[in-house]
Amino acid sequence: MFYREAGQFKSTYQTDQAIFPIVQDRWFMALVFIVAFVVIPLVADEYWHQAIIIPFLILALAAIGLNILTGYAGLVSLGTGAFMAVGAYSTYKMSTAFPDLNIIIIFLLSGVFAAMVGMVFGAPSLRIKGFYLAVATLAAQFFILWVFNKVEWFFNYSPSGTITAPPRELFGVLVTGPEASPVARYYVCLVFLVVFAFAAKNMARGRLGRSWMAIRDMDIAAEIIGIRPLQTKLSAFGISSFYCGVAGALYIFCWLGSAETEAFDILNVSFPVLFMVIIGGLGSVLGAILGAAFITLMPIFLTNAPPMIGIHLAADLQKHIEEIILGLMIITFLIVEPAGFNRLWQIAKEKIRKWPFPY
Amino acid sequence: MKLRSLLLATAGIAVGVTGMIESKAAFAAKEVFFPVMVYRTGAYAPSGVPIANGFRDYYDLLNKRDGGIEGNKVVWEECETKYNTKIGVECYEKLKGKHGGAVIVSPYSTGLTYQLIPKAPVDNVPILSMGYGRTAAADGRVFPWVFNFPSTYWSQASAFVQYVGNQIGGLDKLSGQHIAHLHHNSAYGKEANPTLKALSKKFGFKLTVLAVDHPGQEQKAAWLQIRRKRPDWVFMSGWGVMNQVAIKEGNSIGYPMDKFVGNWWSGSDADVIPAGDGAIGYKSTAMHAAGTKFPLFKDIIKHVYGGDAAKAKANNVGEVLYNRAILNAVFATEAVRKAAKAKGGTPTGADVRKALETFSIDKARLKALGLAGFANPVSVSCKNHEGTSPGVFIQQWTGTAWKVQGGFVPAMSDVVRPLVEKAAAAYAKENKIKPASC
Amino acid sequence: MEVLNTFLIAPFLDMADSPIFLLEVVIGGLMAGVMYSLVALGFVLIYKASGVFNYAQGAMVLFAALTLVGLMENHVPIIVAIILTMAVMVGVAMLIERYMLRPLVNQAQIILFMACIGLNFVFEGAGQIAWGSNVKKLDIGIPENSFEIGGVLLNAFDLTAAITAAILVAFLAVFFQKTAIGRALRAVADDHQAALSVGIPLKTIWVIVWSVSGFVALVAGIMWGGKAGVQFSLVLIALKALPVLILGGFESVPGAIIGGLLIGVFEKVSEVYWGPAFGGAIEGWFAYMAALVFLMFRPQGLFGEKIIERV
Amino acid sequence: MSAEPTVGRKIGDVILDVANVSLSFGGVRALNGVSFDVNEGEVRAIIGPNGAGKSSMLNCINGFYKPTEGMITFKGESHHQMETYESASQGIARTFQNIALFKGMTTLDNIMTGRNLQMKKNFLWQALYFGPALKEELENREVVEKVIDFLEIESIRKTVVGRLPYGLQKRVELARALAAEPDMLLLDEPMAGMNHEEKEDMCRYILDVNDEFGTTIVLIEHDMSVVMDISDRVVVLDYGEKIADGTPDEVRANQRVVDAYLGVQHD
Repeated sequence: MFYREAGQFKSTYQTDQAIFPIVQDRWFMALVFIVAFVVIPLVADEYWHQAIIIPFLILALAAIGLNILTGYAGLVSLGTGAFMAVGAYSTYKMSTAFPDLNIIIIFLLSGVFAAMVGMVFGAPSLRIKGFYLAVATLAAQFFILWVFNKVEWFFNYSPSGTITAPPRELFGVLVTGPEASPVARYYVCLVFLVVFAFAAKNMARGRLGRSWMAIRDMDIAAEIIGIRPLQTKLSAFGISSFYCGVAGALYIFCWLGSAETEAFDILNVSFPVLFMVIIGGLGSVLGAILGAAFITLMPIFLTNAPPMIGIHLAADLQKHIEEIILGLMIITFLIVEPAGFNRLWQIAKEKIRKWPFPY
Repeated sequence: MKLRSLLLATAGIAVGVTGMIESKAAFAAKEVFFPVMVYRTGAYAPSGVPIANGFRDYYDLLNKRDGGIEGNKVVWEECETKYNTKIGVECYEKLKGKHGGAVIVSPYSTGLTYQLIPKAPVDNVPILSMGYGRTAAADGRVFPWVFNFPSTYWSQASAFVQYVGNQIGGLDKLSGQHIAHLHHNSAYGKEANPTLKALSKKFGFKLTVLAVDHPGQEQKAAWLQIRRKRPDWVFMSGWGVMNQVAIKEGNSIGYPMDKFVGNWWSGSDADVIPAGDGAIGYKSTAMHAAGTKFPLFKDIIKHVYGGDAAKAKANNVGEVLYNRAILNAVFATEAVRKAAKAKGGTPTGADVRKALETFSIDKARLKALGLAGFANPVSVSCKNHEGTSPGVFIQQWTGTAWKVQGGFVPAMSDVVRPLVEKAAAAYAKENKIKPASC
Repeated sequence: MEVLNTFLIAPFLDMADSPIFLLEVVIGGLMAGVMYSLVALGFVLIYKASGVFNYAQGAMVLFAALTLVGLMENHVPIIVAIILTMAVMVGVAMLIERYMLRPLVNQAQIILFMACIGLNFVFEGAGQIAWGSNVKKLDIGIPENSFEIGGVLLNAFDLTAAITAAILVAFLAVFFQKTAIGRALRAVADDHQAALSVGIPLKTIWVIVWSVSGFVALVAGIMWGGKAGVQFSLVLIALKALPVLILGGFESVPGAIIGGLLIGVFEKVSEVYWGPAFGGAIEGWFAYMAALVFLMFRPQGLFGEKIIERV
Repeated sequence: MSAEPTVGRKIGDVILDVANVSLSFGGVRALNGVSFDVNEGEVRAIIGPNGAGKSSMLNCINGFYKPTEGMITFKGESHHQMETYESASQGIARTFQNIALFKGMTTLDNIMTGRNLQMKKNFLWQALYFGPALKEELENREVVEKVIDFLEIESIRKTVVGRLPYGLQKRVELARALAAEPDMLLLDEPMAGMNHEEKEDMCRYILDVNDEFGTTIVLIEHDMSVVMDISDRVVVLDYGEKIADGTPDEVRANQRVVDAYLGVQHD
């Protein structure tokens, strides 16, 4: 009833190609922004910020990055953790070497480093395909983490072998380090996510995105119409790794505060981010965000829900049951909707559009 | 379509319910709250379970036997981390404010400890990381909120060298000896390397460092090298499955078990089980004795298990890591007791921190606690958070139990302490911390 | 120059210096490789017959081993325990076919991969609920003593593992080549649709292949569990099998065996001779890197057929 | 389209020269010393029985296969070896025997990929989707819309092509090729599997393209009546060898062609 596009005529290609061509969508987005920028910082307490929202924002950014690679360009990567680590360690190195350099610039530069590393490890994708490529990206995962673990220069010869986010300010407000307020860190992560989500959406609907999808859907045909496979695949690896790198930098600087390479372990990061992308829906920016929300929220929900409804189980038993439920949920979800949350979202919109009529 | 709607609804509810988890319980007076980070599941559960049981039982005992600490009821809550730092952060954030605020936390995970160190001053929750975490935290001027007595990794490594010296008849005989350090290839595993290198330079023994990749199920390469180079001693910094495989591999190349010494994370009951009789003679460092012969354990069996010794055994009572947790709980609660006495009421995290700065347990107090001879006395100062008498015991596996061999082996603080202060100063500089004056 | 020496010359001099030790390292590598092959085989069987990259293979190893040990702890005789465990694995295969594979038929490979990761969680949780998380000693009477032959140290347990793997492979070869089910399996591997159209029951085939894979998991579980105790970390051995898979090919049984042996030898030789120059613990990524470099030159893997692209 | 529509057809000089091209896979010889040429602006057909090497020939022309021997000259530029993606920038576009559309993308996006080479703005501009990048996107959209109008597929602009019926997919594929404004268009069985009406439509489009834009067309087709109707010259392949070349009438009269189609055994 309220979600109808009848009567909205587009008279130029520009309005037709707008990111949200439908008026109601624009209103909805405005609402989301108000909630994100105004309501959440006012309502959420430290637990919410630190345990749920900030990791969600950061992992969503990484998921968008991986989605560019896996969803749009069809290249499965299990090296997300490594590319995030590149971002984190370069941020650490730069921020300790140049304490006065603006931290945002450092974050972005770290992304560039990650992009370069990503392109190096993406080069084999020209010849290696499918799961072979996925496993090959594990070479990056293990090698890069080994380097960060082994070469002491990367952690400034600290005998503990860990990196710690030093306190850095932005506009006079502390945004990194333990004393930065959760709200300040929240805003940094949120702005990064919003800006880069839109950037990803824009790239995806432009020439670059079409090249990626063309390579994904049929690489030979794409090559024949003039899309250079190597350039296109490398651009996907580069841009994807840029996103992961920035996410990795935020991961340490705006969330964990301190970490060793284990924080970027394949089981800690690479797999969960891949889940987010698949559960969210391959080839969709919104999907990546929804997937990230699901994968960060669901385990916490499963942990906290039973005590709330009065079921008190032993910690280990509960964790095992949680694992089983999470596993079954993933399988069920894939059976019911292999196209992910993005598709569910579209179906929901479709329903609202037709409401109150069933068809 | 039905299932799809269901899915949508579930997702919606999940978000909603998670939103309601507000952990602001009503503030009840006369309670001290201990968050307990446990890992009863996952790859490290074999170590995590006895630790978790130890904490649980000691807190339970204090309530049942003494009615709490100085009139304050002991409240604790477990949170399962799976030894995963990210889940640990969530746990900590969830628990830190409960029941009037946590008074002390022991993360029992290297990753989580690193995480919490910078947070401690912000949240006012002191950290007691007993023999793990950041070694530099022994410098209380830079890390006023972190305590790592009775000993650190570096002290442990030096005590191991001291032990070798004792065995061969003096430190002067060390030159010409060959020591291998077999370590987990992580920040934790590498902790002992700088100390061992410094000592190797000082005493002239040959040092071979062998790294084993996580998780450590495959270490043939390392043991082939040990077989070839025949070091006189092997010191191991392992964790989890790595320990069990190492003991087995060492056994299979015929390495003498009594020259093979694990650190205090490589000497638990679970570590020697898979190797069976092959593990007999294997040694490890320890902070305390194993077994249940101390009066405190009688109390635990009586008050917590209602006298059911079999049930107590099934709950790991007397195992190395269970006893580790008991020692940790004793330290934590004694610090709280001290703070409570000083304040004359319910202490906060800040009060406990103050108490920890002058914390000490002497032989008399250990005896009063029913732990005479269980561990070495400890005395902490504002400047020295490792305690003034770091060192280790050496325990040996007899095939059925861990037995402490010989006496306490002191660390070489003259070598270690300057390294600690240097590392702490570097940390302070990098993180713009102004060291407190002590 | 010095760098060249440490990386290119010194290791070889070292090898020449003590050929016996080199032989020992190579044998050590082969023994480790056998253990990798055991895990990789499970992956290959399932991928061959159903195109599923079964990430849960590691968890299946854990689950099978836990079940076996759990039964033995309850004083079930060993033979009975093995048979019962096998029965459990067959039951599991049927459940997986009915509730996971069948509804997901014709989905993209990555979706099935993802589902297998979900399955992985289920196995991990269920195995631990049933049998606990403690380290369990698995003793089915395999000798563990070591002995020297001509200065080369051999371990009875490793040899047993190698012999077991050989028997297993022989068994699989006969199964694939000589039995009707085996032929059907190969047909399915070539083309699902075509196999269906000539009346091969896909569902039965899937149950069989997942059961066989469960059996392979049980064998791998016994071997790895005997080595390190049965515990949760068994799940992680899946990661050890992956470089074997890309080297040997996802669809080739001989590839899994040869690939495993190659990776094993390569790992050990590199770690022992080049590890010190790099700073140690290089075998993990070296295996992947080696497989990756190999793939660059031969994208179809060790035994794969050359791919001709058409439009 | 920017090319001025020409009034009446002009057959120009040789635009493509295939000289003595051979191609083999391992031991199998797919093409054996084939030579022919294509004049600018003409409609040239390649026919032959199944397995004659027709598609392989097209694949060689646009660089997807590298001929083992021989030379291909396009617009005066000889190439023995070239990367597949280079053919498009030289002005060659093609359609495929088995439709090779990007199934996950909409019709509009599919056709827009044909404009890829005309779009130059780097990814930073694209990420902003603003200023020059937006302008470029809109300009190319206009070109694409003209193609859409021309092929009468306005209504399926935003449909994902995987869901379109076969005939429409073929048309979208042609649209994608046309969007690149090629000098030469290679069509691999554009009418295979179509009913009579669809074939008529397709013939009309092909002729219109040739007529209005002067695009040279090389096509493979099995339907003899169509081939003979619309092409200027026909080359006939059999077992990888050229057996005839000439106007439709000449080819029709050639005995070897008749034999080949009737399946007479070679000596």
